[in-house]
Amino acid sequence: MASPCAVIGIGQTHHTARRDDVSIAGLVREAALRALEDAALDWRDIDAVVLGKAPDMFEGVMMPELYLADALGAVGKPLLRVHTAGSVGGSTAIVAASLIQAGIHERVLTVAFEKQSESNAMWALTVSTPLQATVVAGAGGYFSPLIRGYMRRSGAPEDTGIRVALKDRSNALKNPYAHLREPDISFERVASSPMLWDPIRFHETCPSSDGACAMVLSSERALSRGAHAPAWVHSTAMRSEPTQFAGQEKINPLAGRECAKELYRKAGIRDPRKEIDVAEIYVPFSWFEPMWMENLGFAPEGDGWKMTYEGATALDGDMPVNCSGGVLSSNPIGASGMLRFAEAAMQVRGQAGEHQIDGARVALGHAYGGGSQFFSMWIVGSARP
Amino acid sequence: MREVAIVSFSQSRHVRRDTRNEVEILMPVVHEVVERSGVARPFDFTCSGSTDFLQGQPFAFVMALDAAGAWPPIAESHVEMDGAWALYEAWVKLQTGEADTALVYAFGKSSPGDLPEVLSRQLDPYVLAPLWPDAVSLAALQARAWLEQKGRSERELAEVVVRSRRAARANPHALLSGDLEVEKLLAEPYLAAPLRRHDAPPICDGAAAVVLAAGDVARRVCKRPAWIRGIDHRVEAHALGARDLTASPSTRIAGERAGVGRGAVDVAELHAPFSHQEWILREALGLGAGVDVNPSGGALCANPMMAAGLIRIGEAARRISDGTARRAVAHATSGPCLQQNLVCVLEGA
Amino acid sequence: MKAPITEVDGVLSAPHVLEYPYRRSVGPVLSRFFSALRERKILGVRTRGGRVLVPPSEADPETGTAVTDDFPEVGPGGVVTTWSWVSRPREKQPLAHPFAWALIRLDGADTALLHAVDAGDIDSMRTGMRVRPRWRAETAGEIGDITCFEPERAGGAR
Amino acid sequence: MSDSDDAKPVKSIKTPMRLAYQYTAGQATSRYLRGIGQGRILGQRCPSCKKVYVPPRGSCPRCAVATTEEVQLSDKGTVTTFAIVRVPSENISVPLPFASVHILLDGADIPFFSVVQGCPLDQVRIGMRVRAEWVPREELAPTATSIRWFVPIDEPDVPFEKLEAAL
Repeated sequence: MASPCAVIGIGQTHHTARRDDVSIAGLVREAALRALEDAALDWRDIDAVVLGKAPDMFEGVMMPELYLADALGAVGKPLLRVHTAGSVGGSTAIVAASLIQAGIHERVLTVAFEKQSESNAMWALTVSTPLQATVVAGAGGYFSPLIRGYMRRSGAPEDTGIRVALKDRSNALKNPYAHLREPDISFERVASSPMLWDPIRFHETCPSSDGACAMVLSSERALSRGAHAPAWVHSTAMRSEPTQFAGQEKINPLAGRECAKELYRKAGIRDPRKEIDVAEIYVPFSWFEPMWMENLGFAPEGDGWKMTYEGATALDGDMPVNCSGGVLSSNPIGASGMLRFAEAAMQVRGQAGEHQIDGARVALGHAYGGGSQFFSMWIVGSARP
Repeated sequence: MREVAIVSFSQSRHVRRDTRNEVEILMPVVHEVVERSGVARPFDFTCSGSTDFLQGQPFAFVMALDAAGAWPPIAESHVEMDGAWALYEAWVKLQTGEADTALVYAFGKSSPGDLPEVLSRQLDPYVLAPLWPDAVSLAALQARAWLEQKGRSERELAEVVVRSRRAARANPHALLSGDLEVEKLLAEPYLAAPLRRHDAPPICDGAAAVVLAAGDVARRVCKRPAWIRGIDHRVEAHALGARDLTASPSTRIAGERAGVGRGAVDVAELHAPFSHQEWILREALGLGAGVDVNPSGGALCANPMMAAGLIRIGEAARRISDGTARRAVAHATSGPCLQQNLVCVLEGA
Repeated sequence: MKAPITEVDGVLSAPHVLEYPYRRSVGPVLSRFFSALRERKILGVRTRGGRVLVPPSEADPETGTAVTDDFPEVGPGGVVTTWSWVSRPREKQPLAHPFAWALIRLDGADTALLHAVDAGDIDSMRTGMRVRPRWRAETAGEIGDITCFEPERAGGAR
Repeated sequence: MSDSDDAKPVKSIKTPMRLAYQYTAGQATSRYLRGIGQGRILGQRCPSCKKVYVPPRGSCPRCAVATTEEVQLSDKGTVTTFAIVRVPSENISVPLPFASVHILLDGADIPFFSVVQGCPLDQVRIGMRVRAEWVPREELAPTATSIRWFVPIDEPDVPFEKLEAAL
């Protein structure tokens, strides 16, 4: 029943620790204008805007879509604001796509951002609650025990995480927008970096970035004449589960497995590793690459690390993951999920530049958030579904 | 457009301060709305609306998921907006054909903070928020512009309050209700001139939930579904000084798109937190004197932030389902001085 | 660090403070505005359609397009287009005694600026009255450089 | 206040925010904290799946039903997993480095987040048995900080296989 939806414009900012040259409005406009330019469209061509970002406390602006209405060219138009924790960039794109798929709009601008430098992520993520004891130190403190659990359960070699970090940071050198571009990155450099939340090392951790990402989505009849062919949305899926409950599989959450299953079913994919050419996965700490490889069905449970180890997830591997450098190299939290979705679309549009996988036709974008409980994913392809 | 209806609605009893946590407030509301709907879990889609700043704690919506019934995992989303927009997102999902049923909920606990001050954090962070203008004072700017430019009187504001409080006597969920007199209200001191305390909404805690179902599912579970015949929302410029505060062009456009004018309106539930805003909204929607506006008492009698807009839709749907209205209009607002507005047209057949 | 614990209806309660000294980069357009405020001047920005926005913004609210590079000086005086009265100011608001919030269209501007007006009492406030900025003794390049506006003449009538 | 010198264009502004709230803990948390104030750890059992939650939040998220049956739990438990935190965090007052641990209290079905002290960090391990170290009796109060941390006890480790389900 749903109408086809295409990505016809993609834009992102240069991500960095502190974009002190722009306001919040300027940051989102930078990405939005690049997306409009890519689509060869103007503000007036847009029917509706869907904005996503993570907690408002990062910038201290409550429901910032209200303040950003003017900057997003949304005045007189529908404007939606999505917030699903870390997965928000992905879910925002999915909400935007559903507006096209439902036949409600012809062209939708979707934007996600975070300007983390206005405050401090460790503060905003662990605002203390009266009468409670704060013992979990930010995202790293939360996810590190899960990683230890994975290491113990899978028996993965201890340097798996180092290899992921080395790969992603090397890939980032091919991405002009990446935050961390470290030409001298090496196995030794990652391995010798200090433990922050043991077993997570400094160089196995995502940075804290300012940045934004935007996409123009279009119906089939409203396709514009941009320089690049459209990326078609083959399927989308979202799944959530509660934060903590008895019997929960925190390391390999069912919400993620079921989300992937639904995603593949809707896209007609039977063997994801064979049929998907390239994937952009939300990996904020290196070890999440092997964990998500299993969760996404690319590897049997306990074997995800082998893909990293054997080089399958490298640029020249059979299942390249995070060719852009991923979240490990740029992390404007609210935009990080949309960047995964956008980078997947860039691959099938052939516009990924130096980190392009030749002939990529089907790509996966993935985001997760909260306590590994919110998942959003899409499959995009060069062929009309 | 795919046929989608509201098949059940539930809300908490809104109180000035609810000492329960968000799950404790929400869970009975969700249980009730699900039970009333006759729709068996799992829902094809779930969407909620809330904002972290009310309580000053990030990720309130994450904890709230405990009340929704998210196991086995559910297809779920959240807007940092009033629940009316969560309903919109769910309606869109049903329009794609990927879902036939949806659970929508919203909650707000405003009591822990100084709400008018907290809402100043919604303003432009460079030139407005640093001055800390409170939400009541901003609404009062709009009220004066409306009174002076439209040649209206404060008596007309009081009349809205009297009618709303009287209507709320029949609403067990309302926080304020009763028989007031215009003259006595006009003798009261100003809260933020030209607005008096009764012209402003009571601050309260509460939650609401709605179940949506498409076509035959709705017909199967509900004797008289409230069909969504049109729904649209629009936003205006943020800077108050760049807007005509005496009108609501975004409501007008949304109302036109939703098809308000395509038939006679029996009932309108308008999310007008401040008394003067009801007049602005009536005009924007072209509602005549014969329309029964806010039979629930409206936001002047209970305004749980983030849920109050969804409650307008639920109240309108309730009147379709109980047969008191054939065609109803519901409206929700967000942001300072009616910056963003949603309009929904509901019909019984 | 110990918070005083109280009980409300049988439920434990304690104070909670959400506090952060946000530092905001302002971008090129507001940079012009704030830098001028430091010099006790008020700048607007011209849209491509020719309107002058005060305070300036990066986009024309009507179209979303970028504004021009023309930053005309406006005011310093202007007209109150609407106002409300604050009889009990909150702690962080510009004035500690009763004042008005007002939308003020500065001379030469097409949009109105929100600020406080120190008129003394409510009877001295009137829509249409002319006001002028009262500058803070030491300006720093922020909206608070204008302490408030005040009537151009006693009584405030035009 | 701006950071810029007078001559330079203003690039940034400081906009401090301070919002004061009066937090209420909710019913389940209040009951739990009152128990803590008496030196007892009270969980709640789900009427449907019978699992025991601690700290209780008044519901079983798995079954989406309210929990009311109170269960007194042991203050002993087993470390299911942990991290050694070496990076400072604004809201944490425990001196660095420290072991942030998940503890499955005896009788509970979800891990409890706390800190282990009282042994070298390199001895903290999955399966290790620990017990709560309370503040002195006279300092007990209805706040989570009445449990200072957990300390190792002289009991044999629990094998990993038995803990895997609680990870």
